[in-house]
Amino acid sequence: MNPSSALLQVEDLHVSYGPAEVVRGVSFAVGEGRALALIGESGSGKSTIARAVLRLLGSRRARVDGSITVRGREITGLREREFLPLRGRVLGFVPQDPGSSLNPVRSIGAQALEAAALVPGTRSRAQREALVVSALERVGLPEPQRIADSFPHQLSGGQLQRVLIALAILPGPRLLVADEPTSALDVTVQEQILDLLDELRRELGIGVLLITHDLAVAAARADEVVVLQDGSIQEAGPTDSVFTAPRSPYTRALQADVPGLNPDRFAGLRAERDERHPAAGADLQVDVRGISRTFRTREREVRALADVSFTIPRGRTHALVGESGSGKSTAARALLGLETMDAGTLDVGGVEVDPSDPRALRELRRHLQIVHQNPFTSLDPRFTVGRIVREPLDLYRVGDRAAREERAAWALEAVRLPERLRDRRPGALSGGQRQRVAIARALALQPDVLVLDEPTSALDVTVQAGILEVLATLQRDLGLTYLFISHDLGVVRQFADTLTVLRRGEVVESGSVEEVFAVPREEYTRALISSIPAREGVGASA
Amino acid sequence: MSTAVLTPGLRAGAQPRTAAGARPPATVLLSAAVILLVLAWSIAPGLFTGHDPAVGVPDDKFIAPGAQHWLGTDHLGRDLLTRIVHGSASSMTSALIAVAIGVAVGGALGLVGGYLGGWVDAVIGRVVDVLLAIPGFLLAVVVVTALGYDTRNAAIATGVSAVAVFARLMRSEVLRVRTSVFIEAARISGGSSTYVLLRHVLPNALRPVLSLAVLQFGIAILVIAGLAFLGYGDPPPASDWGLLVSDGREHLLHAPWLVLAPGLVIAVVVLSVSRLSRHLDQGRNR
Amino acid sequence: ALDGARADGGPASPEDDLELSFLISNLDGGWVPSQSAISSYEANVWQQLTDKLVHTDAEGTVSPWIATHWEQNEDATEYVLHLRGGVTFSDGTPLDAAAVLANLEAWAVGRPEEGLARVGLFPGGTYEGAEALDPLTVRVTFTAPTLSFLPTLGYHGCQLMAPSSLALSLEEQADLAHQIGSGPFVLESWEPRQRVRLVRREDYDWAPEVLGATGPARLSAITFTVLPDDTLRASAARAGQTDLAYNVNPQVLDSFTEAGFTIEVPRYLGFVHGYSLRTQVAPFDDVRVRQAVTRGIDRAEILRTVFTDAWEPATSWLQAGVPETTDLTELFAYDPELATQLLDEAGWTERTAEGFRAKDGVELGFTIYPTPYLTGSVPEAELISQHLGRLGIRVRTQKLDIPTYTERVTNDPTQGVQEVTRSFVDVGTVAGVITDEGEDWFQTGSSDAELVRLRDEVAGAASREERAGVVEELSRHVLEQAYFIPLEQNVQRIYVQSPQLSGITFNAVAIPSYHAATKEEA
Amino acid sequence: MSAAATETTAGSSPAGTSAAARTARRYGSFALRRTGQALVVIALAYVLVFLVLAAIPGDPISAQLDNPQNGYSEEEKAQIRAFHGLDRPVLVQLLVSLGNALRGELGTSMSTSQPVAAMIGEAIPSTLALAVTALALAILLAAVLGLLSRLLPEGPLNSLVRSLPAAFLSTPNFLIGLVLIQVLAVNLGLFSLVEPESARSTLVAALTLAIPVSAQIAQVFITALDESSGQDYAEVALSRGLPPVQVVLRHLLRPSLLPTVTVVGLVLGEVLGGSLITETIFGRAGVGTVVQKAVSSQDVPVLLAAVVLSATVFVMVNLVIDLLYPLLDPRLRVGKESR
Ligand SMILES: Nc1ncnc2c1ncn2[C@@H]1O[C@H](COP(=O)(O)OP(=O)(O)OP(=O)(O)O)[C@@H](O)[C@H]1O
Ligand SMILES: Nc1ncnc2c1ncn2[C@@H]1O[C@H](COP(=O)(O)OP(=O)(O)OP(=O)(O)O)[C@@H](O)[C@H]1O
Ligand SMILES: [Mg+2]
Ligand SMILES: [Mg+2]
Repeated sequence: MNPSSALLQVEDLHVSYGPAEVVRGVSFAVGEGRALALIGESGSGKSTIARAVLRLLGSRRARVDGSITVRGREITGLREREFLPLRGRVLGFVPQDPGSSLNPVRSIGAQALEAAALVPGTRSRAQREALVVSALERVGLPEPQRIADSFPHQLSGGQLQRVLIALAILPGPRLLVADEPTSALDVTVQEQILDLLDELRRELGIGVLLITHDLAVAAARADEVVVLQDGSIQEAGPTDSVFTAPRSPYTRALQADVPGLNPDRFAGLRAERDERHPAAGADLQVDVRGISRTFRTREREVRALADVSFTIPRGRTHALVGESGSGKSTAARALLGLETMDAGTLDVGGVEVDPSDPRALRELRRHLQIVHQNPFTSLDPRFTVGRIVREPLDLYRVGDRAAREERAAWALEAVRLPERLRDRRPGALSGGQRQRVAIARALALQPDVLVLDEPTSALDVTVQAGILEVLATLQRDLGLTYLFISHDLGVVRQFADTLTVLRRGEVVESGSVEEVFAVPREEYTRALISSIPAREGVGASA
Repeated sequence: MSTAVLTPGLRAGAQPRTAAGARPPATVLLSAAVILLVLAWSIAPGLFTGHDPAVGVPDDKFIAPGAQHWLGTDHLGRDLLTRIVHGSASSMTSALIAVAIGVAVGGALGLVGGYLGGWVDAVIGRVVDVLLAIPGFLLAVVVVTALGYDTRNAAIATGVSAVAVFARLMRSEVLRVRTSVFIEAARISGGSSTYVLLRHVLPNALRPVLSLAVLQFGIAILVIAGLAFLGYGDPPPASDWGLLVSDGREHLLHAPWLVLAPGLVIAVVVLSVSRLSRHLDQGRNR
Repeated sequence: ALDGARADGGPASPEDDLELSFLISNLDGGWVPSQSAISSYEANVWQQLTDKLVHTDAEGTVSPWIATHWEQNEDATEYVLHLRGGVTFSDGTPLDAAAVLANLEAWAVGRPEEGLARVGLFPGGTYEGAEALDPLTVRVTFTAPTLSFLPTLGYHGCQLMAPSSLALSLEEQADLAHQIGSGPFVLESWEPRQRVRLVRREDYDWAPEVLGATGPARLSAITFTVLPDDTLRASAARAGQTDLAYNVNPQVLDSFTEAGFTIEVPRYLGFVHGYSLRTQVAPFDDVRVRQAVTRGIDRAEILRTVFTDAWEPATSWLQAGVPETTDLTELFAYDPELATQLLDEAGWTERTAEGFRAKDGVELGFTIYPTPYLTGSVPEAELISQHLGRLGIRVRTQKLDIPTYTERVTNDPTQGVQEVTRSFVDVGTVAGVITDEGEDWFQTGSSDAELVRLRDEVAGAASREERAGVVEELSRHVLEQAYFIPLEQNVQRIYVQSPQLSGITFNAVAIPSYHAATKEEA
Repeated sequence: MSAAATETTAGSSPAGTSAAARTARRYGSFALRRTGQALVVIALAYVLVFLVLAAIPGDPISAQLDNPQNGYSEEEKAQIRAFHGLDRPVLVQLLVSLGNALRGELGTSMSTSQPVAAMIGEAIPSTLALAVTALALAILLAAVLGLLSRLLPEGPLNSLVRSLPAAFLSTPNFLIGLVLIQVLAVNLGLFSLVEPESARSTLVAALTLAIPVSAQIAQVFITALDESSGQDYAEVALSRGLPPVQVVLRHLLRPSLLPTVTVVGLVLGEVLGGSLITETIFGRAGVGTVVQKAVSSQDVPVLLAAVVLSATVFVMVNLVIDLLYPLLDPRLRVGKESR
């Protein structure tokens, strides 16, 4: 590509927040009608680059060095007043979180008219209204007038993201900077939005700088890819070559950690487990029969669970899968006796769970522990790691003090947390480390059953791979029984033996992982499976 | 729902803290110095001045601030700085009493209401609403009337008028903490209600309450000074700061330092206290 | 309510348009004459609205006013007053013998059953009756010699009201608009507790000669505005926003003098400023303690520190202006050694941890509640507390406002110290306060035979000369017993006046008259 | 309520009508519930203050009766006490007093024998003028500070603006008042101390009161503005090419209004309480002065009425603010009509 014809040309860009340099010497170019994907783990500097291009770093005390040219014009040295006309009219921006990117107290129409007013040559209100309506129609919103009259909270995430795209393309920009435009949206909606961006790019010849953490999105939607780590480029080039023949070790490692690309990652561990703890003749550790629960609030009634049943034999992993709000956590909480059921029974280790009997629950929880989804709120910020892990032992008065210390040390070692972290508080740990602490706490009592409620969905792929490995190893060594909750079928395929697919509280499908993946019976399951990133072609390296 | 590959959603919070241990800003250090000085005044006033706070040299009345008397003298020839220094103990203790009452009573109400919920919370909530509805200063005046005029009672009155604020904050903090996942985790780890309340809920809810307490300390100084100004504090020759302003006020025309000096001391101390409180509060959010 | 409408109707000529603004601390006393005429505050208004039969000046000299001359019988039991002709109240009714009789009745007897008290200082006890000899002559008779009668007629309680006003009920009298006098000013408008505006009465022509002016007043109007705060009144005066500010802190006066203001501190007849002690209350049940207290106070330092040069030391327990007063300073002069000796003798020899004297484990001390009626009484009490502290007596001070003061001090027989700021026009008054046949200031009841004897002699004296000797004897006894601790000549009223004002006179009880006052335009 | 709402929306689609009616009905019941709560709070405030005041030893009537100079017999004293209801148990007194208050009878002052309603009624205009002016000034001041904090570029000037509220809040308002009097009235002669109710004097007194109050509003306003400026929509609006000033005015202001209005309701208490000192300093004859006198004469009926009046004003204003929330923030309009 000829750099001079590039829409956006970034050359040796450095950005630092105070003393910390977070972008180091990044260069790339986006041409007319082309899409360039910027990928990298969290904190690698993707959003910072986007903000530097749009000059939105103003209020953040950031220092920007290097050159950014838009249609051949250098913009880093421009005064604010000179840059203003470029915003919106040349450089459009599609933000990550549609829910928070529109002013909640003003109607869509008011904000759209404001955007229309910035388009040169639109004098009359009627003209602006026409512009707004046509832009809303262009992004596929069927009732533009109703949309315009609504407030943001009255629209769905997908609708809002469409509105935001409409507002971005309304002044006719040449380049769209889209910072993770779909990661806050549901799988099905994601595809539609990405299709829309593709369409706009082709039809209007707009260049797109697509920022994403999703390798599949990058692979499917971008012409070129730039892989960032820690603010510097690890690899860059046409999408095909980066994905089929990654040159840098980082990119290769990244690929290896993506569950969808490596379905058999834990196959070895699981085989060993099957040897040590044969499935045949294993008793049922968890037996859930026909549980139902309906939540009633003043506003509405939600059926969280409707006649759900599943069983887990000792030493095996059962996955609960489904979209957000499908009732997965409610089932998990029911198992722990944290939620009363309207109907049905739950047995753990052959004993029925009775939420109304505190002493029985206490006894139950010696053998049944949970690891929560969010490692940032599940640890008391005022306790040290050592104390967090020891707490259940103290409370259950397991052995003497020395024995408890020993047991805690064992648990920390089992999750491979270095000894030196024992005196830290959660605030001083990374997300992955915190989640390990949470698992260690659950392990400390040496329970038989662990409920894992999306234990890795808040974490990076690399970190996720590490945690899953720890869990698989523990299962192999101790014969633990897992109830594994996830919305990521890629992970489920790697990690679970059997699964139940939930939708609005109802069981859609259940069976062994192999069966369900091979022949999904329901459309819903098929949609979920198809959302696992690019298997065809790209994943061959696994 | 997304196929999370690289972390979505998590922001800067995911990064381990790096700025920990950085030195606090200069204004905070200065504020701390001011407060330390005033504390030193309260504990050992004799170290800071050689004059007698109650008995002056009547012939030296109304000497303007200068080398001999840094802040001048009052209508009975007493050194004003000495009186301010000696008045600080009473001003500080009374503010402390006020805050202690606010924290203890308000904190307990908020803790119990927030944790137990239900009708207990409803009853406590109404009481707090009522306390909140009566303008604080007015409430303090009413209470001090009922108790009798002196500085201790003014302090108690000020404390009573602060109960509602503490109760509200404590309640909302308890509600926030109570719904945290780690509270549920503690229950699952086998903790009883009381254990969870005292070991997890209270310590985590306390921090903002303490930073409010520091702020309220400054406000209490102002309220007590206001009460003293209106004559609801100790009688002369006590030298509570508010009383000094109130006394000096008669001489505003010809000896303005008698008003300005104690008034500014109050302002500077309260400003320092509130700066410190803000700093503590930021520490929590960082 | 008449605000803005001029009472005289005609347009005033420019040089005629002099208004006086007067800032006062309160006008809460109401407008029932028997209740507020002797008040330090309302009296300033009454004096301009009403006249009196005689004028009594600061030396106690009685001169004609509405009564042009008078006769008195040998034993001072019968008086004949001759009235000036042509005097009218502002509603047009004549001020004649009949009106005077009605007033005498109100002063001497009142209508207590209707809540209308008599005038306290008027010698009602010996009053027998009065009759009109002709329309302009009145004879007043007493059951016993009553020397105080004539001077008391110049007292601010004895103001002449129209008979129609006197006849009103208590509630009706509370409305100032119903109070009709014959003075040089008449009411234009008033707002309760906040403001009173008076305008000149154009046909006024009966001012007392001693004021040195005849005809109507020079000022066209006077506005009294209530501003309760001492400092505010002082500031307003300093800012030139008022012609006159009443009662400011004495310690600020020097700065006003320097700025060219006139400061009037009229002394009046009465008791000096001081403390009367209740002898039933410990530690004042011991004469040595009382004497030690009076000897332990350094009055010179108080005068230097709290007051200005306009204040003078007390020479007795009576103001120096009272004709019968003699200099008895040696009986209470500052003498700390003597005081120490007295306290030692009285057995107050133990010491508390704080260094105060004690006896049988009881600390020697008392509380002073500085009177809210007198500015300067708080620092004065503080100084006294220092003086007596040096002797080992703990003196606490507690400042109270007027209502609390009344409740906690005046009405509470267990308070040992009563601050006195009382005026009178005739020395006969003292007979009424010293024993239980009166206010019993010292709580001696009738136990002090000497006091009882002196009281009877003062009350029964028929000639001023004879009485003067008894008064000296009484004063000596009171001071020797240290029943009363004199502090300084009482200045209860302080007037800060703009330099433009002149021609203001004060009567025996230091109430100003603005009839002759005038003001240069600045 | 719902019927009226249905009528006003007649003409729109049937679905819309029923949704609007439902919203109106929900709002109606919300308003009713909040009003009920407010009334309960006022009644409880009455009870609370009554009980606190009942703890005061002595009262002006007994003080007068017990004065030995009056020489009343015990019988007479008892009669007079009974007349004032002082002989009954506190709870009975409370019920009687509460009943009277409900009927709008506030009783008579124990020290001046005037009807309490009249005493307070006379004082209200002065306090009202002071409080309203002070609140208006405070809001104005806070608005200026808040907008400056956003519009001024980062630097010493901006830091100064941001530190002003803390300084305002720390300065005792009697100090501010005294200095203003000395400088504006005595030195510059800008207003007359003799006419404390004049417009100028009221303005200065209001300023005294407004300074600390504005600080609290400003602090919340600045924080709210900062918070909304950190929101994605602010950045997105900026990226759309809206000039920064416009972003502040169009996007940051409205969302910041909610917490700001809330704090305005809360600081009303400071305004009412602070008027006590301000009125004293400026010699105004307002409710604050009445309270002061009532306090010193332990005039319970007056004190009770004044305190409950303040509480009522406070509760009512906050009620109105609560009811206004849905107008300021569409998210709080109950019920989601479309999705
Ligand atoms: N305002 C700021 N001040 C200081 N540091 C910042 C600021 N904003 C971001 N950072 C830091 O800069 C680095 C890059 O952040 P950036 O938001 O660009 O990452 P990202 O790749 O977009 O991550 P994510 O996938 O989590 O959105 C991170 O370490 C982050 O903590
Ligand atoms: N305590 C509750 N009260 C009312 N509704 C509830 C309650 N708990 C859960 N729900 C509702 O029940 C439904 C199922 O919730 P649940 O948390 O089990 O979903 P989930 O599958 O875990 O979703 P996610 O993937 O978002 O965690 C949701 O619609 C939720 O809003
Ligand atoms: Mg980002
Ligand atoms: Mg969940």
